[in-house]
Amino acid sequence: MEYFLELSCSGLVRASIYALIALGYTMVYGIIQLINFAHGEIYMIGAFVALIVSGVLTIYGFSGFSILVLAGLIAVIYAAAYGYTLEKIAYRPLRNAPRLSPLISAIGMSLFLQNYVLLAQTPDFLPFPALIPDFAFMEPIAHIMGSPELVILVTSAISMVALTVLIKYTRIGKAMRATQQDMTMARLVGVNVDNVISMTFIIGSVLAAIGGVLVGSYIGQINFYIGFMAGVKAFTAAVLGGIGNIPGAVLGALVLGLTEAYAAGYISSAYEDVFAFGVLVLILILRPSGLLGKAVKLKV
Amino acid sequence: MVDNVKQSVLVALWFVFLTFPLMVVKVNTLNNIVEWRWMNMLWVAIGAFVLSIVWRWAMARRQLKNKKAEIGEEELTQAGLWQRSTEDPKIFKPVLTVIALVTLVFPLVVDIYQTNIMVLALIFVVLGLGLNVTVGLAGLLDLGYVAFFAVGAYTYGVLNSFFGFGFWISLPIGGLMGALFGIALGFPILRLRGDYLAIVTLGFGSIAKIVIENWEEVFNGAKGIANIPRPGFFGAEMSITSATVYTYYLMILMVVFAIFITNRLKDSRIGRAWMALREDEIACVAMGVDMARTKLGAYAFGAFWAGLAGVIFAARNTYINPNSFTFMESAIVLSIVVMGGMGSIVGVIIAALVLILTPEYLRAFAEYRMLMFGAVMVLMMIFRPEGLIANVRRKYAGRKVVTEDANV
Amino acid sequence: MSEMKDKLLEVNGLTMDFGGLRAVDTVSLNVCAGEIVALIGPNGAGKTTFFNCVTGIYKPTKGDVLVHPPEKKTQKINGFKSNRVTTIGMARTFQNIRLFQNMTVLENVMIGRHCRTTTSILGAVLRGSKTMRQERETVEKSYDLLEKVGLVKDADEFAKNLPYGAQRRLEIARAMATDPFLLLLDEPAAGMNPQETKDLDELIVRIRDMEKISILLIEHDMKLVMNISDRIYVMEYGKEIAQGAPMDIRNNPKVIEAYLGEESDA
Amino acid sequence: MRKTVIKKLVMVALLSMIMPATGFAADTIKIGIAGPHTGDLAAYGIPTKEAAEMVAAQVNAAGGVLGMQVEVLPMDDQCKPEIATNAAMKLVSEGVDVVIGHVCSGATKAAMGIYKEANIIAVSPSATNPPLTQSGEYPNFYRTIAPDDDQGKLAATFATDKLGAKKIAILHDKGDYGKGFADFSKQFVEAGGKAKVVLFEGVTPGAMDYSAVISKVRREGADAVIFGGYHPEASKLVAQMNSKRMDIPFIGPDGVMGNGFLDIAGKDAEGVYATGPKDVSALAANQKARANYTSKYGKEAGTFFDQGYAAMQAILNAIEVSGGTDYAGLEKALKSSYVETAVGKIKFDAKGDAEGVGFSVYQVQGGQFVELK
Repeated sequence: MEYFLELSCSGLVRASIYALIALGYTMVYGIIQLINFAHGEIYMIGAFVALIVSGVLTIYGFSGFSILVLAGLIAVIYAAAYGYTLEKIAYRPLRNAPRLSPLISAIGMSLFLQNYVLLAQTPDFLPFPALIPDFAFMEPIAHIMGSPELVILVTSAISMVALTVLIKYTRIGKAMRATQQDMTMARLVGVNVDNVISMTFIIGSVLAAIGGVLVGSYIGQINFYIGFMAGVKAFTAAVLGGIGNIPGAVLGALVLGLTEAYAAGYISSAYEDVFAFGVLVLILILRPSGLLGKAVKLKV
Repeated sequence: MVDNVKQSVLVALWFVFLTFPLMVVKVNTLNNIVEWRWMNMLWVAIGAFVLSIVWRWAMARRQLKNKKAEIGEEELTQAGLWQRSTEDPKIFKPVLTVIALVTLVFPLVVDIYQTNIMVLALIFVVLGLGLNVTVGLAGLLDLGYVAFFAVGAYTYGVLNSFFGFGFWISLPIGGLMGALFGIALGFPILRLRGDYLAIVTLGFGSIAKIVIENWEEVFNGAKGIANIPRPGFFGAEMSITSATVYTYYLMILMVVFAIFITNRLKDSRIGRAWMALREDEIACVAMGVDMARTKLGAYAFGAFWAGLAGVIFAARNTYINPNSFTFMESAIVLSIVVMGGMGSIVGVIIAALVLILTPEYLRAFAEYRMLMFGAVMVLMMIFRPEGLIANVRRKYAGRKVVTEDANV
Repeated sequence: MSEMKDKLLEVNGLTMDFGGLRAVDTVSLNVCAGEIVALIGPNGAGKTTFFNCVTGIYKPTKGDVLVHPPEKKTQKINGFKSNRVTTIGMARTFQNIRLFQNMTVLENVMIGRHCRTTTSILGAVLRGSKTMRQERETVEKSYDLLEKVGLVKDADEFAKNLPYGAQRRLEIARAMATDPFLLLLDEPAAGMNPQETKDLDELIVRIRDMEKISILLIEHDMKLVMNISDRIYVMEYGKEIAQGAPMDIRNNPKVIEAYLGEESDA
Repeated sequence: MRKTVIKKLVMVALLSMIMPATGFAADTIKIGIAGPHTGDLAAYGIPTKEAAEMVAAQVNAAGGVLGMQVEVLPMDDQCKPEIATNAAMKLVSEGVDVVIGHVCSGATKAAMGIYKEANIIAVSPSATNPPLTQSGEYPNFYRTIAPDDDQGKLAATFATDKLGAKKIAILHDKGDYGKGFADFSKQFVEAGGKAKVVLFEGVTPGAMDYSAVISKVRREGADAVIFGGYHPEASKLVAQMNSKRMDIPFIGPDGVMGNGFLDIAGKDAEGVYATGPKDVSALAANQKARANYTSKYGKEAGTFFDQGYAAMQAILNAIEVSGGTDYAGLEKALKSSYVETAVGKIKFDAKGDAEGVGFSVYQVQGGQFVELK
């Protein structure tokens, strides 16, 4: 039982990170039907910026909590800036191109950003400061869940609630939903669609950066390549839940994270990724538009 | 113009901001040292400024072109020149002869190293031609193409190490295994749309690598399979030099073979169905095309070439391990197809040669290789989506002239 | 009900639900050999959904779709994939033109021949005499069809570069290339000017008379429908509200109400 | 317009292909340095390259070997077999006399056939895969590092004998190197009969976390962990073991024993064991080499620096002793004459393994790897 709890906890931690990244994929997809393949790179850049900022701040004598706040904030700002620029350069000119074009452009952007960070910084792993302290009071249950895990779960949950509120109750949220329903109609009723799309990229990037900072702090090391695998997994989660659907992304992330943890724990961790992709293929065979995705009514 | 410069200055400033933490700052958290690389900031500013101006100019041109195309005033000169040169036997024939001659004498005039990397480049040409069918013609984005390449390579490796099969028996088996895997993997994804296809195929690519890594009894895991024989010639003992030259000619034959076959398929009932599927799946099916068979056909056919190429790859290296079959290889083959021009055979050949040979000759440049690949993919999609050399559709002559006369 | 002429298509009580929404509600319809039958109704009446159920794009929730191909045995085609429906001999066009944009006009028509030819991958590579013959026939037949719809001079043009009216005619030629006994046209005159509509009018009648292909069409343009149809079915809110000869329909109070309701909105 | 451009390009391409093939002077000794110099494994290849360049510069400054200058030709193989064969052929066609490399075992296997045919000896600083010497298929292969089976044996006996472990969990990163080490460890633990292997499992490099595997280790009741792989995964494992309050010994191979591990694992590194090449930092030759490096590059020498340095020294010594670069002469010299190198006084045995190099167990104490005597 305890073993099961441990695995569940490890699965939940993964799931909440996947969910934070998957939300970005799914929001963008919902609005412009594009798989932003470079989204994982935004997560990686967020983590790198946080690392650099906290390094500089430590050297200039800042301490503890202020570093966490500042590094997190600047990372989020930069991730948003990268997301915004990414859309402007690589996707906006392809708004009306055939479907394959923006996808290939996105893959290109992903390769570019990875190698940009590799060349600008280093190919090696860098130690990431433990921004989230390991509280002693977690002691009795620490082997099931430590304070970093708890912080990851709580932060992700708060972020997701905030996103829901943003989409449900704010002006920009309404504009996003309108654009998602029907871009032409939204434009006609006076929604600035370009701004909405930019905003979507920015919000998605912010969530990804939060994920990046949390993961960096949790596992203590980052390099230029962490975004790729995390991105692929989060993307898998988004597809699993039905891409374009926000609760779907969270559900997909849960399914994926728990599948990975249980598969690693009860079967073999060497085949972890095989199970992850296996569950994806299985669900897509049974429900081609994902768990919560609506079967798209073909417009003929 | 002034406006342009003003805008570009703003863009440059934005990029200076954007790249500041990554390009300028480098921290060493252990020794508490910050390295400020201010020079990089200057380079970014200059680079972004220049690129922004070029970008603006290119965008304006693109818009002009689109407008022209809209009112039916197509720019004929550019596409026309290439088309004319391929159609006019006066230009086409001598060029082809020269290419054929250069190809034939190539291994005789250059050294073994050149021949050897040319073999690798030619393997990628075949991979490109194969993926070109799946992605370029049939429009099925496959991000796990390398899996079929691995299937071919490991077919030879395993058959050889367990049963002592030779190269020539393994070659067709490798191709067929590739095609079989293509069909097997194609089945579950038939119903998926393009975007879903991308992630599932990517998953297949990684699954293939993980299985090879973990299943030691068969694939020898990460240790790889060593001492795979080079292609044989009726059992004759060959030195590495002559074996390489021999492999080179073999590859040339295979490329010619691949061109021949893909060309024939392109202009056939099957090829047209592939293209129709790419253009509009619903209409295609409504016109009586069996989607499942057509899609599986495209998958299997693309995978078949990867299988063949894999066998030769194993024979050329004499050693294979899972490291050669990563997502990077899939991405390289995809960028070959994209850069060459989807559906265009000549384009793919040129792109494969350029992309594979450049890093070999410009070794100093190798570090920037993947960066360039990424940038090229983005830029091609924006400014030249038809690739270096656009696919020219065949004209079916015959009765055209007669009927027109009759009409008049 | 037209008695005992050869029925080609017989739809009985067809119903289609989307989630909770009933788009088509127990609609019955049939088409006999040599007829031009029209299905009309205001926007959103469920005409296109009906079409999609018949041609295999949707699987109907209830009801039967029976096909009686000439000189062949009857088949129930509910839930058949659309390529099988086409292979049986019912070809369609689309309301929003769905041509293969980046293929030439001729190639578009040649695709229609796909289900009537048999060349496999191997055959295409080997190019044996059978393949060559089929290929030649495909090209010739396609040129013939282009000639019939007046597009021969554009044969090598990309489909996307054709003017609107020509694209509609190309869709018809493409559908005809599948050798159908029944042609289903989904709003063929949409977006056409009066002259183009008139030409289309003639083309449809010519297809019926010269090619011996029956026609079922959805149309908005009442003038066109009244001119050429032998019989008309009227749908509103997913239900069939009337059927009969053009004259009867014109005077049917239900139809007038349905249309006036819509017309006064517009 | 376009065609002339293409024509020109073709001409340039052809010329550039032919150019490098022409002529080279014979009065230098050419030594190829093959290994990953770009890409994600560059950190394992570049120190060797720098070591070889330093040795060459010193020897040249002192008048060269046998009156000839030493020229080094670095060649990148990215640790990929297909690129390794390119690199090998390039080196052969450039007329190198000997090769230092390759770095990864896989790439080495792919390249050795080409050197064998061209009668070129290769000395690897780091290819530890045992069959390279033991299978007899690569007679021209030598290495200045001990093979993996020695290391696995050491790790296994250390765990059972010194630490008294009874239940051992063995993890690996599924890679050539890590899996090999894990396999040998398992083999020797089982052969020793003093402990049981309760868990033998691969982990996915680059995965987000390893907490599921760590829970598994705990469930199996292991009292020691042996890990085969490199430092990024190792540091992730020890960090998460600590945060899960799991206090059992962790033993890694030489891929863990380095500054990279200390940097990333930070305070979690404390107490971790690792096997690694015998401590040679007390040797004068080694101290000198490292001091020179630090003064030239301003940083600590990286992984396989010592071995690369030693390989270069051994080769140059053999050339001097045999009086040339003739294959048979070199072979005889390498196998018979001892030479003082950065890894100690070595010569090579009949199979090509260096005698006089071996492994010790280290432990992280006070932020440094300390050799346990």
